[in-house]
Amino acid sequence: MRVRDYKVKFTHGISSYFRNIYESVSTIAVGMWITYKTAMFERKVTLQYPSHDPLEGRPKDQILFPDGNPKLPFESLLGAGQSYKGPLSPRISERYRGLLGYDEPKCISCLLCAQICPIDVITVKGVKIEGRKSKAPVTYTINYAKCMFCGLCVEVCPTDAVFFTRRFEGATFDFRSLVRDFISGELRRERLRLAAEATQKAAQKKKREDSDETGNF
Amino acid sequence: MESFINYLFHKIGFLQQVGYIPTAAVLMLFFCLLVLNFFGLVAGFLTFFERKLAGWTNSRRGPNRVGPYGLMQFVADGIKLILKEDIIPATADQIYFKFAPYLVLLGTALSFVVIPFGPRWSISDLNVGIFYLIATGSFTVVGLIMAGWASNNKWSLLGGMRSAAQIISYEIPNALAILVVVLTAGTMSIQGIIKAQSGGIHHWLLFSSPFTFLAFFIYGISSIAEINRIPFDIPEAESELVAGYNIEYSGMRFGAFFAAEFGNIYVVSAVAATCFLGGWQIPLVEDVALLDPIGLAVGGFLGRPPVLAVLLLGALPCMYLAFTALRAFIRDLRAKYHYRGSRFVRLNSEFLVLGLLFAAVALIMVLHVPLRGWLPEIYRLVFQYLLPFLSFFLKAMLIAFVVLWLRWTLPRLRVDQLMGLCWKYLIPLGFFCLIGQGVWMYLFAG
Amino acid sequence: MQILDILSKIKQRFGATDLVWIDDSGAEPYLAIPRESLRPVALFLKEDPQLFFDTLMSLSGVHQIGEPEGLEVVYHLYSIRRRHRFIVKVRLERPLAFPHFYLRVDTVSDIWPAAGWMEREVYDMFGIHFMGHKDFRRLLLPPDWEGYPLLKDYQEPATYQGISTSREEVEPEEQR
Amino acid sequence: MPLTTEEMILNMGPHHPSTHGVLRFILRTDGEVIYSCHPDVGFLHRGLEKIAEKVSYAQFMPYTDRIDYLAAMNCNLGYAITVERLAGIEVPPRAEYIRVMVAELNRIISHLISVGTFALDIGAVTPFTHALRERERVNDLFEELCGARLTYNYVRFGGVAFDLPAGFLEAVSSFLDYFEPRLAQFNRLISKNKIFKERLWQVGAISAEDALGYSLAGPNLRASGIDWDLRRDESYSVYADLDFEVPVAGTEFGQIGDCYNRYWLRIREMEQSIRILRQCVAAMPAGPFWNRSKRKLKPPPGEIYVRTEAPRGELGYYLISRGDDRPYRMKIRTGSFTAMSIVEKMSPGLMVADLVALIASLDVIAPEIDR
Repeated sequence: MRVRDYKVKFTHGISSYFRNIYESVSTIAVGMWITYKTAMFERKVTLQYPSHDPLEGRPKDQILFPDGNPKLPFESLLGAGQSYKGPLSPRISERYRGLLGYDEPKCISCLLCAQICPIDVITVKGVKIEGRKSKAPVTYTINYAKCMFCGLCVEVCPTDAVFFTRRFEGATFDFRSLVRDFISGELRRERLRLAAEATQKAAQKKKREDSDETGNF
Repeated sequence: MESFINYLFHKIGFLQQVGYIPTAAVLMLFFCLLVLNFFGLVAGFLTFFERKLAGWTNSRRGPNRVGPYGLMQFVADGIKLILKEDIIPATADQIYFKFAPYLVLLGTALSFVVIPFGPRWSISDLNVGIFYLIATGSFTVVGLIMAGWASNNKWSLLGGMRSAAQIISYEIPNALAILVVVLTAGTMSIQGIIKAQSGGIHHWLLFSSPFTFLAFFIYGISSIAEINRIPFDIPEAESELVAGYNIEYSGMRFGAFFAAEFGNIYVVSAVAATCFLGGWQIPLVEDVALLDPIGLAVGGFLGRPPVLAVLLLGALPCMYLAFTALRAFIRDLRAKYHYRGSRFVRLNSEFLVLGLLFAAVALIMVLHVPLRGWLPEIYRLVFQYLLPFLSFFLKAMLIAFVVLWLRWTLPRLRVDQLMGLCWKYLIPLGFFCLIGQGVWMYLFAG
Repeated sequence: MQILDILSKIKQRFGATDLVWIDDSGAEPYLAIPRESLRPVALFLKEDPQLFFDTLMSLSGVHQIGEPEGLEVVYHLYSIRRRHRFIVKVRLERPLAFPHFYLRVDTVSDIWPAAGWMEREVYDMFGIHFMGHKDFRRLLLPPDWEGYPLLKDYQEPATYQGISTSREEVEPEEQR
Repeated sequence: MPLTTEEMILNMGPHHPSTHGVLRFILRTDGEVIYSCHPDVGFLHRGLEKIAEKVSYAQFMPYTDRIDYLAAMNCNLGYAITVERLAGIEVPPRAEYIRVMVAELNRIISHLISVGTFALDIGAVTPFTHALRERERVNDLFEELCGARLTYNYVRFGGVAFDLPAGFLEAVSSFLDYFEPRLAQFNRLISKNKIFKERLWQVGAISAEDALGYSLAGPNLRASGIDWDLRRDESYSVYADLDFEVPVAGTEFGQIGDCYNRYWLRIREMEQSIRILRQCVAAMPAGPFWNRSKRKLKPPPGEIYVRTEAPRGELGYYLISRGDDRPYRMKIRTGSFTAMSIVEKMSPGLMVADLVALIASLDVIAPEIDR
């Protein structure tokens, strides 16, 4: 086999010998100056997360890039671009996709979210009860363990019943606790009862109508 | 250190009753332990400092959770390493595997025998001191190869072999640079080399001739290579060999490698400071021995009660002035840099600084009273030993800082380039320096 | 070069007997060829100075179900120097008995080296054998995997080396 | 006669610091010099092509984020263009500009990761964190735009999911003002460094013939001296209206096609992306951002192969529709896949340290190989 010959430019004549030394020294010096400058003069970008909760909104002098950021004293010396001015500070944005939230009264059990979800995170069951225009949910389960925060469900929801919260701390020791049903047991049983009554009533009504019809017949 | 033991022996009557040999033995052991602790402390501090520097250069904060400014981080790391399970691979060569880290550590610890702390202050001032340092440095190679081989891991083996090739190659320019120093100083004793540089900053070897100036950089580069730091860290090149020779180590055995690495940084920095930056020589002071009568005089002067009273009274308004000035200065600084520290320190920094100053002055004042008779001696010791030690330590730390700083700037060389740098650049330059320095000395000094 | 010029050039060289030009609406037109003439056609496409198809953009397998069922190997070719593209398809029957015997295509990995891995991937997913390939193994799946996942009638095995391939469904706890 | 020793089989990966993602190389080496190298891929195979056949067109969009998670916007964009061309969906001009803008922003941060990890593989840690620091800014922008920092799922058929938030264009140009000098600083810190150059010059030089034969794409192809860019030569979206250069490796650095050329090309591409972004910011039209199509999208039967220029080269979607609401077959052809296949050819004769440089310079990322 062919072993590639490592002729690095080290060996080409006396002038390149000294040019190599010069280049090494100068580029290393430039690099060291840059790291020194970064270490000593530049602002640290660390977000000390648990002690400074981005949700809380940190104290004014702790925001990394406030509007009207004063320039550093060595700005002209260090080159431009030291201060990043922008309205977007490192905070949780308005559109942040945190853990999914659910607003039960708004939900009409249209099943759009369950259908669009590519990985079946959401399970919805709705029943028809009296006094409510649309179906009422009796099960609304979100499996946070599976959710990939793609946002398709939020996008299709016609009533904003499912939405993104800005919470992001969902760690747990048991992944079973990541599966959550948003309809309480009490409410579900109540609704199921109401639904059963409604269907009974409807059945009775139908029966009566049927019997009426037969009577008429 | 013998001189100090002699000094104590003659000064303290009790010791004379015990006898010289037991005294010397006990004191020697005590000083050795002291120096070993110093080694651990310095290595620990350097690990902390490296991480802090890494943070700074990377626009991060670095460790800041354990202790004030994260200073206790290395203690926490040490506790973690001790508590960790010590895993030994089943197929490893048990004896060598267990022994290797201690051999590496031993090599570093042995170097501390001749590392000076001040004039006449080292465990032992061997007459072949610098030669001894080069010799103990080679312990490391054996340890590293042993670790690499005994791990029974191909990556470890590659790391061990790389380190052997590298360290042995770089011993040559290293020794050549040191030879220039020995040639100039005319002695191999560490204290002798330092004494040869007395007489002001232009007598320090770094500035005394162009050849020693060049030799300093040759020494610097080759010693960085010898202690396996970036840009020469190919034996443990993370992105190539994962962790090189210490890939299979865990727990305190890994900690031993780690401590040895950082101890080595201090050793090479101390040697560089010794050989080229005048060791414990203080800048602008021609000879440290001249400080001795100053210490005696200051001690004697301060030992008089009226002087104390005047000083105390005079100090108060001065302190007030200093306080206001400091306060304004800190304000300015804070406005400039958008300083963000802990809330307590931010609000109370002036008071804290002032309080510390007061406490220090008060302590000194209070201690002065019972120690009045000893004051000349104490001040002599401070001027004779403590100031030179501080000077030496700061020089060594400055060089260590550069070593760490290089690590966070530069990429790493390839094996063949590493060898090319050694054999094509450093060794010829080393010989050039050696001969040039000889000629220089013949022309100007001899 | 226009795509029909390319076609006429190929027809000129090979005769129009077994090359089928398919120009459906809704799809790019392509040339369907029997597997025997794949290598000569590919070589011609690569080496003819006017065609000069120097890159193989993509090599894909397709399982066409329905009537008639079969597998297709699709070669998307492009010539960076001449700036034109061309699609060649090889259709393979997939009878129920001895499918391995029928699912065979000559390799083009010596003509376009990029095909080396792409053919391995097609074999991995569809079980099509490429004859003459130098290093013919599964690429993405483990060597002991059974079945070819991208076939439409592929059944996912319940376990792989004793590990279940599915996860139990978790029932939510009742909320109060 | 070269001195050789007993050959050794080294297992590099799957857990190795310089295998980007999860890769494995089986090396046969003579000490440090490699005889042969067999990449073993597939550790991140998620069966995206099979998933595509099981979910609807809209549902597959989040999965395209995962093809190349460092350039999710570009993967989104390629998929959206494929489906739009097949289904004949019109895209409003504002959406086109937004798409180009996010794609170029994503190209910048993808290249930042690429050059940063490259420096990390060569042993310099600081450039990596500096690159990540700059990348965080763009992540902030993306979070402001679509709420996610990595897997955006932002592009939709016929537009994009959200309009630009207030002040976004100013923030982008502010970022560009910030980033341009930073890039120059990055070059001074690492690109011009002598050690870095020596490590990469004349290492792993891929000839133009090899690059074409192995279907290399994107920066890797251009680094071999081939002037080819899909944005210019097979223009899609509004790239035809924008003015930019396509950097091609010249002879100014080492040998054409070597690792340094591939590295340097990415830096130059970032500069061009900045140029494109400035034009986008200036020319951003008003109007609707999303031409919403029917919820159940059913493209007509047919097949199409569309390729776009992702940061890691050509990203091709081969889509076959049978008129259902889900793709009949989806083949994803990625730049890393072909780039990885050339490692086998290029590695003999290199050293272990050079192999690391070669892999890093090809900028392969494991999920894109395995899909």
